[in-house]
Amino acid sequence: MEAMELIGVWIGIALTLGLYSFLYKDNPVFKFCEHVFVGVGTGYMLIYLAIEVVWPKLLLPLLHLFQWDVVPWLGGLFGKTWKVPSTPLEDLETWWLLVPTFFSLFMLVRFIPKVVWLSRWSFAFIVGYTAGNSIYASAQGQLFPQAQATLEPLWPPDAAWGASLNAVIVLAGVLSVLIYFFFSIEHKGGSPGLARSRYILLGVGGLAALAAIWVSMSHPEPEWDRARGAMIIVSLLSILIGFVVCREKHGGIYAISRLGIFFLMIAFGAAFGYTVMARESLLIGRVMELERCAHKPAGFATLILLPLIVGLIAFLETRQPKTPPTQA
Amino acid sequence: MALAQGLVKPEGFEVKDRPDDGGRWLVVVWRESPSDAPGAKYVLFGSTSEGGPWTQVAEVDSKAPEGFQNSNPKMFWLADLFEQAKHRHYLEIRSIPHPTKANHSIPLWNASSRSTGPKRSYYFRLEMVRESTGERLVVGSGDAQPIANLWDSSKSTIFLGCVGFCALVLTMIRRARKNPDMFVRRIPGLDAVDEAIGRATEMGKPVLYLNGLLGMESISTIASTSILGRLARRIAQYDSQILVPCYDPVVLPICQEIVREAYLDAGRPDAFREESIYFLSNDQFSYVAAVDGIMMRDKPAANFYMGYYYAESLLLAETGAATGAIQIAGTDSVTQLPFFIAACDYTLIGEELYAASAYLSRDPMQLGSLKGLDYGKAVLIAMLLVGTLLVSFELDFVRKLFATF
Amino acid sequence: MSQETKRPIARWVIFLLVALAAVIPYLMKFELPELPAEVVDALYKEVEALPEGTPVLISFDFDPGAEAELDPMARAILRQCFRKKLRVINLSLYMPQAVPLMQGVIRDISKEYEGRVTKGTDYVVVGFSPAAQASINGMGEDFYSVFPRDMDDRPLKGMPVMKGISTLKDFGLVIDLAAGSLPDYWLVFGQSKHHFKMGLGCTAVMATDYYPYLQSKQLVGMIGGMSAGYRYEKLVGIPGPAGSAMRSLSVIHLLIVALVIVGNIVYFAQRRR
Amino acid sequence: MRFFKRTIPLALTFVIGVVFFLQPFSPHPFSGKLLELFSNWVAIVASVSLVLGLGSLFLVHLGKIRKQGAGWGYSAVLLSCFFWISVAGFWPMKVDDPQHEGQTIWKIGGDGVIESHYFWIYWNVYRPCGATMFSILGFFIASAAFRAFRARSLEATLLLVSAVIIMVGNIPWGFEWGGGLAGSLKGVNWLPDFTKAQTLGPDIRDWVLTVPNMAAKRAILFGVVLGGIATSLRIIFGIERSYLGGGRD
Repeated sequence: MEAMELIGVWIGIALTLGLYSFLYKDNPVFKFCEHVFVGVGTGYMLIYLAIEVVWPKLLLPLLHLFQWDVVPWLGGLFGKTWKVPSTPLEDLETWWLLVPTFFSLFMLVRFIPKVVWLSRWSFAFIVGYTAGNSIYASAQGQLFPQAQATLEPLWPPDAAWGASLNAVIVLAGVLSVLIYFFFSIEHKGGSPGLARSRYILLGVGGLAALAAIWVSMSHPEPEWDRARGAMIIVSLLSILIGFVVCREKHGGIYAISRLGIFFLMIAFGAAFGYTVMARESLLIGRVMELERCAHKPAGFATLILLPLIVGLIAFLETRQPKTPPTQA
Repeated sequence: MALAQGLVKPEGFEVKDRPDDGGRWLVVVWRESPSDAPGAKYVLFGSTSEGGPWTQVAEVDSKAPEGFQNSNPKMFWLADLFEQAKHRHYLEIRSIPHPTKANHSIPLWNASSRSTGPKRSYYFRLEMVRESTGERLVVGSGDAQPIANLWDSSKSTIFLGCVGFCALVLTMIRRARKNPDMFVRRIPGLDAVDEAIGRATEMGKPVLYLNGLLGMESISTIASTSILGRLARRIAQYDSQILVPCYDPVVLPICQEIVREAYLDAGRPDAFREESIYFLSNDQFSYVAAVDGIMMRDKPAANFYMGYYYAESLLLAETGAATGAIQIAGTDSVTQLPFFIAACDYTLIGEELYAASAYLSRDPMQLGSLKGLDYGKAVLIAMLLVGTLLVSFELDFVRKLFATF
Repeated sequence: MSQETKRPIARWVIFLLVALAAVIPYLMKFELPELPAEVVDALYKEVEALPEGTPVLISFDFDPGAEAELDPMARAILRQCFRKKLRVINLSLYMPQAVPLMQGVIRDISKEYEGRVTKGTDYVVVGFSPAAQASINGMGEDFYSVFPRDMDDRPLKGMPVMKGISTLKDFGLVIDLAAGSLPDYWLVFGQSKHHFKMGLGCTAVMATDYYPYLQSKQLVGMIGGMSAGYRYEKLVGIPGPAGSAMRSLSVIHLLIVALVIVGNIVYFAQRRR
Repeated sequence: MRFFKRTIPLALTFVIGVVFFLQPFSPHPFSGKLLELFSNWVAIVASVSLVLGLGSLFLVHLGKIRKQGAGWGYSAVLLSCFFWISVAGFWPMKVDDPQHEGQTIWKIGGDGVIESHYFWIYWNVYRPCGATMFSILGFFIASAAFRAFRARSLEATLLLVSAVIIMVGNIPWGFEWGGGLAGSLKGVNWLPDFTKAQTLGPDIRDWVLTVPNMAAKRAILFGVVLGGIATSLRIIFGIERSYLGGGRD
C-alpha cells in the first residue's frame, strides 16, 4: 500500500470510530468528526458544482459568446474544457444564455442587504417553472395512471378466488384510507342515519349470502362461478365490517375510516420492517469496512485505533467537569 | 369465402396527418377486407411528388399479428370508446426511402415547424398483393401534409382534470376568505393534547414541544406553530410550564411570539418566560443529544413532536418513552411515522397535521386548500368506486378515461 | 412507572448484542439459501429479455450514506448488462457526492470484464447534472443538451455507445439506483411522458413506497434494500458484497424481532402489576 | 419599489407557471424547444443558487468564529476542512492519461478517481463519515425495539405484527428450517405438504407488500399528489408566497 493510501485508511477508520462514540454520548470527539464531515461535504459539493456545472454550462459559453479569450493561462493550467475555443458561436441559443446569467447574478446579490429583493426574481423564475411543470406531470405520471391501475375488475375472468379477494382488499384499502384523510364530515358519532349502518351492512351481507346459496343451488354451471364468488366476497366483507369495526354509536363512516387506519398501520409496519433493514445494512457495511482494515495490509488500523479513540474519550471525560449540555 | 373469387378491395383508404403530434408523421388508414388472409399482403408506396418516383415504404401481411398496428391507442382512444373504429388497418409513416440513394430515407416533416421552406405534401399508393396467385390490386392513393399541432387532444382528460381540480381549490380558498367558519372534523389527537397538559399540571412537570427540523417555509412547521399557539394557551390557563428547544434560528422568534400571544390571550402575560423557548443547535445529532439530555434531566410529563423529522425521530421517541412521558407526535414525514406510532401514545398521521392546523388557525389559505383537497378526494373516491364496478361488469371504457399517452 | 423498571436491560447491553450479531456471523462464512422476491425477479427477467446492444441508462443517485445498500445492486446490474453486451449509459442527477461512487463501481466492474467491454462502445459515464426535474425534462427533449460531453470530456454525439439515442425515448430500459426522491422525478417527468421501461433499485427505507407503481406497471421491477440486492446477486450468479452482509443481517433481524417481543412481554407484565 | 419587490416576482411566477402548465399539452416542436431551453436555464440558476446556499453556511460559521460563541472551535474545524478540500480542488496534479499526456490537469472525470487530492479527501474523509452517520441508528433501533416499540393500542399492535412479518420474511432461512423439517417427514403421507413452507415467509411478505401496503401507499400517494398540485396552484396564483422569503413588503 502506498503511504497516502495508508494514511487515508487510518483517517477513515479513526473518523468512523469517532462517530460511533455517539453511542456512548454526545462528546467532543463525535462533534469534531461531525464537523469535519459537514465541512468536507460542503466544500466538496461547492467545488464540484462550481467547476463541473457552473463553469462549463454558464461561464465558458459566456466567454465563448463574447470571444473573451482572457484566460489562456487558465486553459493551459487545466486542460480540458477550460480552454476557450477561438471560433465564435453564431448560434442564437448562446445569446439566450444571458437570461440565466442575469438570474444567476440576481442570486448573487442575496448577500447585499439593500438589493436582496432582486434575488426574489430568480426564485420566482425557478419556482414558477417547477410549479407549472409539475402540475401536469404529477397528474399524468401519478394521478391518472394510479387511478387507472386501481380500476381492476373485482371478479377477474379466469382467475382464482385469491385474485378476486386481493382486488377487493386493494379497493377497500385505497378507498378507506382516502376516507380516513377526509376532513369534511364527522367520523366519530356521525349522523343518526349512518348509525344504523351496522344493521344495513349485516343485512346486505345476509342477502348476498342467501343470493350466493340460491345461485349455487339453481345455477351450478361454471359460467356462474364468478357471480357466485363476487356474492360470497361481498357478503363476507360486509358481515365482517358490520361485526368487527362498526359500532352502533359511531356509524358507518367511522367503521370505514377505522378500516383505513388498519391499512395504514399494515403499511407503516412494512415500512418499519424495511427501515430496520436499511439501518442495519449500513451498520454491516461499516462492520465490513472495519474488518477489512483490521488486517496487516491496512496496518491493523481498526485494532490500533479502537483503544486509542476509547482512551481519548475517557481522557476528555476526566478533564471536563460535569456540565449540563448547552441551554440558554 | 372470398379466396376463390380474387381479391376484394378494402374500403375507406385514407392518407392523413397523424393528429396530436409535432408534425413528423402521417398515417394511412383503411378498412379490413374480406380477403385478408395469411399470404395476402399490403404494399405501400410513397413519393415526394405526385408523379413518382415511387418507393416501397412498407409491406405488411394482412393477418400478421405484429406486422403492423391495427390500432393506435392514442389516436383512436375516443373512437375505441364507442367501438366505431374496429376492423381497421393502420400504418404510421415517418419517412420514405430515398428513390436513388440506398439506405437513405427522406424524413417527413412539416416545413413550417422549421421556419424555412414551403409546406410539403407526401404521396402514397396502397396495393394489395397475393403472391401465390400473382393477383395485384390498387387499393387507393392519396396525399397529405404533416401538420405540427398546437394542441394534443388526447390529453384533454388530463387538462380537464387539472383545470377542474384547480378551479375547485381556488373557489374553496375564496370561500374560506369570506367565511372562515368552514366545517373541519374534530381531530382526535387534539383532545389527547388537553389530556396530556392536564397530566403535566397534576405532576408539576413541564411540557416539551418540538417543532421539527425544517424552517418556516415548510407546511409542517407552519402547522406545528399553529398547534403550539393553542397548546401554549391551555398551558397558560393551567399554569403549567412549557419548554420549546428550537432547531432553526428563524423558527425561534416566531415561536416566542406565538407563545407570548397565547399567554396574553389567556390573561397570564406575567407567567410568560421567554427563556423557556430557546435555540439549541442547528445540527441534527447534537440537537437530538441535547433534547435527550433535557428529557432525562427535567423529565417532562408530556412530549410533543410536531413538524417534519428525519432519522432522529427514533432517538427522540425512544428516550421519551423511557422516561415514561405521555408522547404525542404529528408529522407528514412518512418514513418516520412508524417509529412515532410505535413509541408514542398518539400520532397525527400525515395530512391530519395540516387539518389540525387549519382547524386551529382558521387561516383561509390552509382551510380553503384543505376543503378543496377534500372535495377532490370525494370525486376521486366516487370515480374509483363506480369505475371499479363498471370494469367488473366488463365495461372497460372507464379505464380509457384515465389513459395517459 | 418506578425508576428501576424503566431500564430492565441497560442500553449498552443491547448495543453490544447488535455489535456481536453484526460481527460474528460476518466472520463465520456459511452459505445462505435463496430468498425469493417477485419484484426482484421481474426486473432480472426484464434485463435478461433485452436483445444484445440495447441501450440501458443507469442513474446513480446515492451518496455514501446509502452505499452499503445500493453498491451491491449496482455491481450485480452492471455485471448482468456487461455479460449481456448491453450498452450502458451511466449518469447521476442526485448530488455530486454520488459521482465518485458511480465511477468506482464502473471502474471495478469494467476491469472484471476487461477485453470484453470497452469504454465508448459498450459503456460510458456521462456525468452529473443538478436540478433533477429540469435535467430529466431536458433529456426528454434532447439528451445532448443536458450532457454534451462525457466525463472524459469527449463529445457524446457520435460515440458508438450512443448510437440511435437522441432522447430518453430511445433507451430500452432506465434503471434508477436511488437513495432519495429521484425515482419520483424519473417516474413523473421521465417515464410517464416518454413511456420507457423503468426499473428501480432503492434503499429499504423507500422500498415500500413504490409498490403502487409496480402494480400500475410504471415500474417493471424493483430491488429494494439489502435482501433484494442479495436476491439479485443470486440471480446474476456472481457472489458479491450482499451475500456476506446477508449473514449478519439475518441474525440482526432475528435479534430485533426477539427484542420487540421480549420488550412487549415486559411491558404487559408491568402493566398487569 | 413595491412594484419591483413584490409585483414583478409574482407576475414572473404567474406567467412562467401558466406557460409551463400549458406547455405539455402542445405537441408542437416549439413547445418542446421552449421546455428544453427553460430546463437548461433552470438547471444553471438552480446550481448557482445551490453554490450560494453552501456559501451562506460558510458565512454562518465565520460569524460564529468571529463572535467566539459556544462551540466556535467546531466551526473552525468545519471551515478549515472546507478550505482544505477547496484548495485540493484546485490543486493541479499529474495524471497518467493518454489524452492529456504530460499535462498538468485538474481532473474530475474519467477513471482518475483516486489520483487527485480532492478525491483522496472524498474517499478517505467524506465517505467513511457519510457511511457511518446513519449506521449509528442501527444500534438505536435495536434499543428502541426493546424499550419503546410497544403494542399500546390496536393500531400499534397491527403495526408491530406487520413489521415482524416483514423482518422475518427478509431472512433467507426464515422458513428454510421448517422446509427441511418437513422434508424429513415426507414419508408420513397424512401430513400436509410442508415443503411449500420454505417460501412461506417471503410469500407472506410479498402479499403484505403488494396488497394491503400497496393499497395504503396508493391512497397516501393520491393525497400527496393532490396536495402537491394544490400547492403549485397556490404558488402560481400568488396565494402562497413563502418562497419569496421574509419581509413584509
